[in-house]
Amino acid sequence: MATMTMAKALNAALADAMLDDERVVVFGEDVGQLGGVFRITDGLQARFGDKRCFDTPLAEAGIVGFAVGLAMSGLRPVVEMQFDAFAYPAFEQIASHVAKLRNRTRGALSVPMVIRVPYAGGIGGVEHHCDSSEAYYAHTPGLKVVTPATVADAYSLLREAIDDPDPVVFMEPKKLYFASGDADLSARTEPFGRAVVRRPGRDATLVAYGPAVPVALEAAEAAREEGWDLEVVDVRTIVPFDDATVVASVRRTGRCVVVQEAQGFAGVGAEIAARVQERCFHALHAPVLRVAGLDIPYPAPMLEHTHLPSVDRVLDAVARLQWDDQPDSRWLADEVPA
Amino acid sequence: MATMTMAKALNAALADAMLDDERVVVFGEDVGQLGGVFRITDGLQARFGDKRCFDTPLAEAGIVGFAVGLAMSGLRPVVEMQFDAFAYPAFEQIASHVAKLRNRTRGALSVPMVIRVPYAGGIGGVEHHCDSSEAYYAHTPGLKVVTPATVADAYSLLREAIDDPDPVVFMEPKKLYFASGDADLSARTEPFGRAVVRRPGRDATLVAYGPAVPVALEAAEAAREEGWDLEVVDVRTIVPFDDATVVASVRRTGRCVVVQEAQGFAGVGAEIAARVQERCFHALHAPVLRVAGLDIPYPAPMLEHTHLPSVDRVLDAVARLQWDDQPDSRWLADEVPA
Amino acid sequence: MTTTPQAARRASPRKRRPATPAAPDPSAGLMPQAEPVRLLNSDGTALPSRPDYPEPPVEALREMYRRMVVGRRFDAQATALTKQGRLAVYPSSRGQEACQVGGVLALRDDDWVFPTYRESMALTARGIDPVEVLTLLRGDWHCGYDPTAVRTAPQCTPLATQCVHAAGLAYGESYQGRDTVAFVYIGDGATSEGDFHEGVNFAAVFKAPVVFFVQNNRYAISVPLSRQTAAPSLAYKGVGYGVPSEQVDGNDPVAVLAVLNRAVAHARAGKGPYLVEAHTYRMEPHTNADDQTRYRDAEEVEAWRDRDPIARLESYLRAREVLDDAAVAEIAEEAEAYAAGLRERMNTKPTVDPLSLFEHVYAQPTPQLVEQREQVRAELAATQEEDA
Amino acid sequence: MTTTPQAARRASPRKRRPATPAAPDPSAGLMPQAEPVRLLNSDGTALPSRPDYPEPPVEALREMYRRMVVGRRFDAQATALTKQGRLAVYPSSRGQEACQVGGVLALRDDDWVFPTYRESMALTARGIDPVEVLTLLRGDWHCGYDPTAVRTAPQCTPLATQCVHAAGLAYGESYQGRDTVAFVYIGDGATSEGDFHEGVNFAAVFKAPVVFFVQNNRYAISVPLSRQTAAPSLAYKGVGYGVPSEQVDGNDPVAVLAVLNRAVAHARAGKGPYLVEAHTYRMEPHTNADDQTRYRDAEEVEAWRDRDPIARLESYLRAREVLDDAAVAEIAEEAEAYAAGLRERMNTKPTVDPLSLFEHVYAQPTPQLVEQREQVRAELAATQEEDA
Ligand SMILES: Cc1ncc(C[n+]2csc(CCOP(=O)(O)OP(=O)(O)O)c2C)c(N)n1
Ligand SMILES: Cc1ncc(C[n+]2csc(CCOP(=O)(O)OP(=O)(O)O)c2C)c(N)n1
Ligand SMILES: [Mg+2]
Ligand SMILES: [Mg+2]
Repeated sequence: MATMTMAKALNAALADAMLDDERVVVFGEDVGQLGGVFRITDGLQARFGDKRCFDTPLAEAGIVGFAVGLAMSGLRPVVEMQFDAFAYPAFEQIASHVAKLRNRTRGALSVPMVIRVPYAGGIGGVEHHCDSSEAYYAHTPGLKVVTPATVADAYSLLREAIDDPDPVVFMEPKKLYFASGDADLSARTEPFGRAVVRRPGRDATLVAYGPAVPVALEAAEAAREEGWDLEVVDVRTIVPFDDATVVASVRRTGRCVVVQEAQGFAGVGAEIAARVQERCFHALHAPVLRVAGLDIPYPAPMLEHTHLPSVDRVLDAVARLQWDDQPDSRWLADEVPA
Repeated sequence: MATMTMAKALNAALADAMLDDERVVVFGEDVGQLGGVFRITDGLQARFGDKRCFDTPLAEAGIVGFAVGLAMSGLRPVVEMQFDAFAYPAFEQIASHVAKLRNRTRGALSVPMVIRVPYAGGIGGVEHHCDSSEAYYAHTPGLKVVTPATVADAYSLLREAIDDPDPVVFMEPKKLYFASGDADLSARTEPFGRAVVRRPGRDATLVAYGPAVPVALEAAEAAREEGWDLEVVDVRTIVPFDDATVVASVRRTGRCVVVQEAQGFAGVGAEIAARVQERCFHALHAPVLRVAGLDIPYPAPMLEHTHLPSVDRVLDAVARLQWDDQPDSRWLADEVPA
Repeated sequence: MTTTPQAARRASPRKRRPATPAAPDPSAGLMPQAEPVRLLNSDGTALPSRPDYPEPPVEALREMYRRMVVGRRFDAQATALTKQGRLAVYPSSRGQEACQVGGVLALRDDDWVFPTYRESMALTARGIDPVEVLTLLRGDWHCGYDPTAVRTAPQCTPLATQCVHAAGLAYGESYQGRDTVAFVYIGDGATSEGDFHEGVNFAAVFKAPVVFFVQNNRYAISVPLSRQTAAPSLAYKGVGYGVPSEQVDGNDPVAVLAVLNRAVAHARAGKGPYLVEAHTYRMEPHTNADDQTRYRDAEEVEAWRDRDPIARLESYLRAREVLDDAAVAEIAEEAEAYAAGLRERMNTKPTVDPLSLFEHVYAQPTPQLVEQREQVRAELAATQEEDA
Repeated sequence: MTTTPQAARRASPRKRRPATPAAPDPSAGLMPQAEPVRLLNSDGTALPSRPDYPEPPVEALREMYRRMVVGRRFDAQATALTKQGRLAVYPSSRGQEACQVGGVLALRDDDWVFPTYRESMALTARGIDPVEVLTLLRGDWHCGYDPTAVRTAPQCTPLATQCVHAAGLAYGESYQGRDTVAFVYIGDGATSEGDFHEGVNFAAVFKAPVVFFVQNNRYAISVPLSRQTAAPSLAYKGVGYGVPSEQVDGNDPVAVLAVLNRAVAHARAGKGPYLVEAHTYRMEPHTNADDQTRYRDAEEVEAWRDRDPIARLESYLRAREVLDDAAVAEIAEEAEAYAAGLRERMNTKPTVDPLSLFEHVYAQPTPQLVEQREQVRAELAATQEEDA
């Protein structure tokens, strides 16, 4: 058990995977000598040579399509998209090939690969550097979509993603890169595809993933003072989604708030809320509420704190969970504000 | 009032818009002499000349980016993506520029344009020709997302989209192209951004859009025999979403099923279900259920009928709306099937 | 100080010198010939031979003829099957036989082919079961053949996307010490896509053994070449990537094979990718569903009949006395038999288990897919009861 | 009949003939010079003049010098502002002054510029308020200036995407009868993106008046040019689109302006797009946040100091006697004053109304945004109460 940053844990996961499986190759923009703009691939080229870890031409569709070809030849590509919004040029390759090749070939041609995407904000980044793009991938059948919230998960989920027979879009919350935590670099945590209860509680369940998990945990702490004992579930793998863990928790607590950083409309949080109310209707004392980013382009550094789900916003939502069994005044009016 | 196909109504909308506003230019792949593979632009080049309606090089990012430049110069581009999946190469241009330019320039630079996307299946198309991609756009702030379900709406919504000051992704349900209906080519129907009750009913509300609307209406007819009087709401504009109409209906009926053709996970239907249960919790006698496409790559012609939401599937969902006030047996077991 | 008119007018202290200095041309060896390579006249008579493109062995040319004849018959049969509703759609490559077959003959069995929807003829010429080749177009849910077994990627519909796959596959193979060549079929229209640019560039930067073979058949559905490029030839794109390029008369089977042999040898020798543009013509509509009268007139199509690649090769081989009436008849028979066999085997609608929808989405179905599969299973059971 | 060895061995009825036929070269007028155009030696002494690239008027060169000096000072000030936390990040273009300023001087005020994040110097040289130019990098939410007023697109971060915008804008302008030229700044790395390919091709096919100006500064962050292309020069990409192209010494201000003048004249004359590659070098790290020691050593950077574009132009203008100590001092003073003014005006953190988050997402906020705005408004009111 060692203490390290998430960035270091991801770096270790890549190094260990390259050590264990010589088919693993790491490439992308600036991943070689520079070690990536976030240093996630730091030292890999020096250690494994410039055939195992290398820079490519500056073209994301090319990087992902090249990975498809490498996977066809039997290698295990792990590619880095430099930032969330800069993966968009690769969208056709991801949606029409990476996600579908196994299906189109009856399993004869699988293209296991990991597409690493540093995502989301909270780092004071300028435009195009802070998008939350997980929903685009989660809505695309054939892709697995994973996002760690802890240092330990960063290591183990990345190792599992690289070993996985299916293509995995690995979403890395930028703002957690340099947060430290404990990680046992030999152990795996939960099996792939399992959510985990990060904090047990009796009164309500906060369901969160990636960058929103620390916010949920902080909110749960703060909620104590208000006399609420909140459970926090970390989704970990958006696809496949772990209904069992989430549903069990909400059936126990009877209340649920979903927290995500991405703009809310048609996001992953909508899916979670829809699933929970379908499966837990009779256990619910209040509607499943969502705390999400605003439905705007990711804002400027100066304003991102207003955009991002905050502890206060989570607590406001929890407060609206009809503890007095009175309907939510916000929606009482016959017509919705417009 | 005239009877025509949706294809013809769309063609008339383009022609009338070009007639009323000489800034309107129509371009894309095969939209010129051929009139588009679905003939939506039929005759426009002959009538307005090859400067107003023209073919471009075969490159979708190019087409959308070219439209951005044309809009900057003061024109009103209406571009055609030949099929849903073939709009993916343009995803970066759409998500990072079309959606954001107004915001990034404080409104100084708006790029009003219409991106027409023939989408969804039911036409026996082979792979990559039947994707339902509306959620990708609906989840991207800055875009309006519209989809007609009737011939009249096809005309009026397209006219409104072309006049709109914001970029509009106009999703055209392929399978309805050659369905006939009445349209008054001078009138607009509802104002932009309004849903409409296509069929009044007392017992439950079916919320649907685009290709799912006829299915919902058919199901409502069939439900009569089972003794259910179903209301059908046609969303029409996914963004902006008309909460008022949907919420008013569900508060009245107390039950709701959302029907969409797209794969269900993290789709627009999830957003609708989440919104409805947030806003109508105390009016709901049962969870909001969803009938959607399966979470698989769009299947082959031979199997698409199994994939697509059917009248039977809608009726099955309606039957599960706990009319006897018994919880849904499917979710009774403590753990979810896995 | 401000510039005085005098100072400004004062002549610059320069000597005049003739325009461009004579420097070695860095583009040497990259640029294509000014005219498409041609070894046969349209009537099949031989042009003077040329050292840069030695003529392929006559046995190879005879085999090429055989596969072109069988290929054209296959193509006609496939088009016929659409009329009988046995195929959902079929894109014919009639007129492009020299390109379809030439690519295949230039390769080894263990090389990889990256075809488009247009390459059904090439794939059958490669020896893939025609029923497998047509599986997808029949309305079934997969590509039919096992790509790894026949070293042929699924026919690619998203245009130009296969270019980067080929670059990756070729690099991965050489990375693992194999001398596999990746061969990309692509159309003139698809060269306008960003993925063509990225694919050729990746191959060039990584010196990957890829041959990019552009079948310029003059149209992208209805859009003429003039809307795809303002360049003198699509082969001129190669130099921008440092990739040697050539253009060839795509209806001259001898020239096509000669040029592709050289391109494949170049790639196999580890010298990196090669770009070839073949000038050819699609004699049929884009697919059976296309209405070509909207964008080209019959005269234009007729004019290309005089350059028919099969007639051209036949008369040449007859002149070389490696083909005679008997052989021609024998090959024609073989083609008929091939078509008859296909017709017969396609005479049934394939049946597919609806539950196969849930297979191969992932290596193992997710809990959500298991759930959905059980629902569909229940629905099917219910309908069976009703039917019973 | 099967081929008899005899038949096979029978010599082909061909006459040998010399390799390639002499045909007019269709690439004539499209290919760049074999060597970058250069009008000044590194020491600023004049090279023989050349008819194809007439030297710009000396007043223009003197003005170029002035803007380069002021531009470099601005650039240094902006880097300094990052250290003081006044700018979130800043990408310096030190060393690229000839390119930054040359592009601007070749244009009319009503032409359109499509810059990247690297072009802050070019934009200030164009006369845009430096505080506006730096607005985004300060952490504010918009591009600072009004693009339509200054005919300059927002600085573009998604690489190469501006190429297609420029093609569209230029076509749209000529479509409406205006002779506007669109000028694209783009880096060497970005030429690898598909959008570069599509943008140049659209401009070529539609004969749009666009000048694509590639500042090849040898690096894409840490990635060297050798990973972007295997071509002799990035200017060789033009011929593949039928676009005339040139390469120029990007640290020779006289040559840069001469070549860009010709390129802009070509586009303005309605002859379609033009591609220019300038060989230059980024003297600073990619941005203040970059650690260049990881990918290049000091010697390499040092070597480029000898080619400093400002020193080079200064000594040439002194030789031409349109610049003397007094003038140099005067311009240096102007630069200092410019920097001081900027420093002062940037000395405050800008404040932004949180509710502006909901403005300009759409022409009118959607009901959903109105709802969210009211929630935020309520939150703000609540916190104010608490604070009170
Ligand atoms: C990315 C993408 N855009 C559009 C299409 C629709 N489409 C299919 S074939 C075709 C024309 C292709 O022309 P070309 O590349 O010349 O090949 P050809 O059909 O002539 O063999 C088009 C536009 C597609 N399949 N993929
Ligand atoms: C589509 C896209 N991918 C990646 C990036 C991240 N990125 C920003 S600058 C840069 C390097 C660009 O190099 P070059 O084009 O040579 O321009 P330079 O910075 O040298 O001026 C990269 C990779 C981006 N902005 N956009
Ligand atoms: Mg073609
Ligand atoms: Mg650079």
